[in-house]
Amino acid sequence: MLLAAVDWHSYFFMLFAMLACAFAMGVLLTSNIVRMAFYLVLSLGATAGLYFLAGAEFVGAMQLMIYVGGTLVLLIFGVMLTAQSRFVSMKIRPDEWILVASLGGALLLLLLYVAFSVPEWRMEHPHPAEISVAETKLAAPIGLALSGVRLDDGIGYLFPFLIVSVHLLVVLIGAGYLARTKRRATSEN
Amino acid sequence: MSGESVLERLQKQFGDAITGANLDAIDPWIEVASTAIEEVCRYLKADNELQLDYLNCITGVDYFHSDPKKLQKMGEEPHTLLVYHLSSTAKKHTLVLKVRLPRWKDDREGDLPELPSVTSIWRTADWHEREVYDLSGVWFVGHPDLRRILCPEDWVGYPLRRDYEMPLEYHGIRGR
Amino acid sequence: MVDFFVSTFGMSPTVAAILAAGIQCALLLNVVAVGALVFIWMERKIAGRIQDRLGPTRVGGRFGWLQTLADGIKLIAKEDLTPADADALLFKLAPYISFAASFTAYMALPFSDGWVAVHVNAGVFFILAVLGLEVFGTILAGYASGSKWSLFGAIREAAQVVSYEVPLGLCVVVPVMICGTMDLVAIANMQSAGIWSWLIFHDPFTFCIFWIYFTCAMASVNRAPFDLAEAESELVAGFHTEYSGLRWSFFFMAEYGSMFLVSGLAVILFFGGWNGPLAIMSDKIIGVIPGLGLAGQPNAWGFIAGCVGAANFIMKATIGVTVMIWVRWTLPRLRIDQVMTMCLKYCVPLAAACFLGAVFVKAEIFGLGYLSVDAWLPGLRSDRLEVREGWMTEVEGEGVTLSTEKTLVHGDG
Amino acid sequence: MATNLEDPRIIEFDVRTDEMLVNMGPQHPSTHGVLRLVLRTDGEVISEVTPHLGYLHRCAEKIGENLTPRQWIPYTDRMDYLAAMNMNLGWSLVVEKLLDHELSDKAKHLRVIISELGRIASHLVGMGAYGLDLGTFSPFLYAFRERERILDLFEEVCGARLTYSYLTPGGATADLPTGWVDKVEAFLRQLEPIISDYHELLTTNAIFIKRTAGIGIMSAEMAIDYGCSGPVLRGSGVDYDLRRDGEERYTEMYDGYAYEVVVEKDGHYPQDRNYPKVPREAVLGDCWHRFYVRMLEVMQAMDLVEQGIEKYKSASGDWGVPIKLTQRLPKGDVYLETEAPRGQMGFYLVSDGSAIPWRVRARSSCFCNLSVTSELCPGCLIADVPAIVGSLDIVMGEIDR
Repeated sequence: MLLAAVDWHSYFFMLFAMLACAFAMGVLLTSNIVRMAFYLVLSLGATAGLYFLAGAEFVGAMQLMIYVGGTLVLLIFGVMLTAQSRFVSMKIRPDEWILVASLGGALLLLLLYVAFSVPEWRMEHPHPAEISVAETKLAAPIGLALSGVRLDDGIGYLFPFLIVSVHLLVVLIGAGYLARTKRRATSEN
Repeated sequence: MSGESVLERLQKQFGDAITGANLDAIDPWIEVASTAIEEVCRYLKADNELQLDYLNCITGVDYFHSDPKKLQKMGEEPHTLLVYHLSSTAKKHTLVLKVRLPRWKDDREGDLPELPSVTSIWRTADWHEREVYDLSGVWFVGHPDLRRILCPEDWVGYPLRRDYEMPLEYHGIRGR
Repeated sequence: MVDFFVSTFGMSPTVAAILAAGIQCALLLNVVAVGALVFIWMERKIAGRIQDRLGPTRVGGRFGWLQTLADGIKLIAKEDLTPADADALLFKLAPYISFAASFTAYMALPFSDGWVAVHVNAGVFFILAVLGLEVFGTILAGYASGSKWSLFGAIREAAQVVSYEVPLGLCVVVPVMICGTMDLVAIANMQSAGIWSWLIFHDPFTFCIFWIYFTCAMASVNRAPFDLAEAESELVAGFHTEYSGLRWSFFFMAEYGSMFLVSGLAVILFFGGWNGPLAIMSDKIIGVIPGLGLAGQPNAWGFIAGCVGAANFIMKATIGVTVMIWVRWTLPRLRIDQVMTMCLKYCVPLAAACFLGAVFVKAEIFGLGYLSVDAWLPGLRSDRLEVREGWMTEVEGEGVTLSTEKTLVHGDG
Repeated sequence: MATNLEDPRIIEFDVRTDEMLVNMGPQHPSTHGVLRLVLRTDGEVISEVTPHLGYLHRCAEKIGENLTPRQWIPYTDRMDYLAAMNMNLGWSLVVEKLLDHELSDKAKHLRVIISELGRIASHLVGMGAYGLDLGTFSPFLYAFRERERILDLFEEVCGARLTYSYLTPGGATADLPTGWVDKVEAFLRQLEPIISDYHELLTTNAIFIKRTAGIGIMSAEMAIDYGCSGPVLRGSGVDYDLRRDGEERYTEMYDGYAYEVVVEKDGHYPQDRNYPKVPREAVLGDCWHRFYVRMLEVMQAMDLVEQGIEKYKSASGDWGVPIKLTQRLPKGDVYLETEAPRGQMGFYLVSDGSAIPWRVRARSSCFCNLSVTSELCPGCLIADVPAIVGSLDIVMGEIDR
């Protein structure tokens, strides 16, 4: 049958990848800031779908929880609180377009170059069904790696993890400090 | 405190500003000149024996008839009467003040009669004066925010004046 | 199910897979939709009884059990309005986002031993993550409505749900830590030896943390007294002020869907999932008394045990929903700052403290191990569940390695 | 954010956000009718409240200038439609004062029974609606269940359930039906234990206390300054009740009745009995106290009704025959205030000697009570606005007239 010929795993991979890209473009092209956030949600959600597809359920759920459920909610929250009317619609001038396009294009090229230089990509890859799922699905290796133990003889991520955590803490405190602009408002003004 | 002694005290304090009184009426009242109302009220509230700290009500009464015959029969000069009902929460007594105003300022029709506001003495006067302005058409000088309160902001006329005529139409709604 | 279709009807695996997926989707959609119907009817009936009236009595014969359906038809027939000031695209999409999030979370919710649409290994985490997405529908609805009351509702919802995710996560971590897995099926199977094996009675800390979980869960699904986002006395109807008809009912269904979901999660995490207080179908009824041992068998007996388990699970989760309804019709609403204070000043520290205590009990530090039921009834957790995937094991000479072997005895979806 | 204690209108903000202008009402679930509040908010914090009235203005005073006093009675019904009996009473007393009409003892006791029952009904609605404002629905229906019984009783008396036009100048339109007072007594016996349910659901409920205690604090001076009256005034600790301190013509109705004005003295209410004590968080003059005064007044009114029934049974005289529909009024002007459930309801009547008054004025208690909102609300959260407005227990029909 025709349907049997389709590799469903690849099909869904393409679907999610295209969704992610399309909504990423949507973020770029729309001028309404809330819609931007909305497209970003969908784009990140599609990325989470890719993770699930790859069997990395923990990472996928993480993506949903932290980026989609946490960061973006806060982002929209901030947008709603501060941008009543002036900033809701963002117009981009042509010269800005050119600048951003060249910068973004350069970054994309770099990314593609790095991606294609990974040797595993050029190897004959096994059929998805043959990959042992058990190894990818587990969260424990991630936890272990973060606490400094890696099962394959690499170095654990304890130190980077610590640095990132401290960095985030500093950022949070700094953001809180910056946001505290004391002012007195009376009902007269 | 009896009516007589209040009247006496007020007359002693304000002299000519107390323009009349009727102590035999069902509710005895004292009439005050319109210019002195604020000082009289301030005194009434501050005075230790009177302590009239509670303003119950301000009422505007319009004495007029558009029909000249009836106007004559009414037996009163056309005027607007403001009635202040005061009481004391501490001493549990009441007092009625009346202020006689011309119907129109300087008898020019359309110019509202003016009167000092008592909002600085009782905060509750704020809304009461707005209502009197809205319905009876009296301008309170010194009121912080004298707007219509019950009628819409763009209403024309002062409905409780005796010569008031209902507008034929209000925003497309038939009036009569 | 795919194998079943292939072997019985000789279908191609692809068709069979699509068919199986379709059947599972339809089943789940029915659970959500019919569940919402039943819960809305239940809410009306219970509210009615609480308020000294009857509730619906006519539609569908006795007890008005078709009232919700009739209302559903009414809602479908209503005009679908979009306010002039609204951001039409987002306004129309928002209810579906809410509903889809609530519905997606059901995919990973097991109804009985192995009865789960998608067996996600990080099931607990997945459900929490997806449930957190429901807030998006609310926020977008509030924003896109172009009404200030809706915006207030959306802002409240955003602040509240993001905050309550923190204590909720902390609460959920405790059973996960005790069981050593995030797999909901495995967690429930850990509690298959009668009422004393239920995690709520595991130790005093799990007992406390259940109540914190339930409070936070009510807050995160926006039920009174935490229904700030739709507080009718303050914000008219909050984020769904401008909605009507079917779109509005999607929010409603999402709300009832997630109510059942968090109750179901509570049942699995704390109340033994599909295992009854006397686990007759299981190996051991209470402690060491042997049971029938039917659960998990790959035959008709196993299926019957599964049915009983599902009924058990649904009943327990329904009790959770009932409690939520009961609370809603009894208590006044908190104020937004009080809701936030409660979360950040009480729920988070309490949950953290309970978590710490549970760690001490689990790791038997300070002799706290004796607080655990396991210390007194050693045979409570079935042996077959003792070794779990991903659990650290010590192998001599090589340091720490990971046992990736699946030793759970249960079907795989 | 923090509120400056000296001046609540000054608010210190931590995070700068945009100001918003929000219309609360005239169609809003918790503005008790058609009140419109324009809120200026910063996030959820109110910085300014401007009430707008008049959406229910029905020109009652203008109509009063065209009708005889007895014809105007139905218009008083429609002022405070939740306590129409008390409105009737206020107007009747004013007209009787102008006519110098004396009532028999029996008519007076009848009026006490009726008006205190009206007070119970009105406070029950106030209590239930306040629960509604705070987001709990059930007490509202409980309150309506009891109020419904009072309405049944009133229906038996005059045939109407909401706009009674029962008490009229001269007495009442009819005597109480035979056996009616026994039904009232039975009702009171039923109501007594239910009151403690209300206390459990609202007064002592932890969330209720959190939402009301310390919110919308109004000092005694401020309450007097704004002309507040009734439970709002007494909730601020002002010992003033027209049933005791009012005019002779009104207070003589209550001669021989044993009751105490519901007001806090030294941290507790004299009527406390076994009712909940004042919680620690509550400050005199806050929403909780206003609510609690109302609850205690229900008990007080129940006592008064019981006493009234005793006195009515043994009283002499008739129930008071109404004055003629076109009774000529003597020239003069009279003002009289009565203690209606929501505060001091005053009527002012100016007569030029004909049967139709020259000028009629209704002094509304809610009108003055409501004027404090713009002073109380700044610095509060949006959720506190229904709590504060609800605690004032307003009826727009009376405010807009």
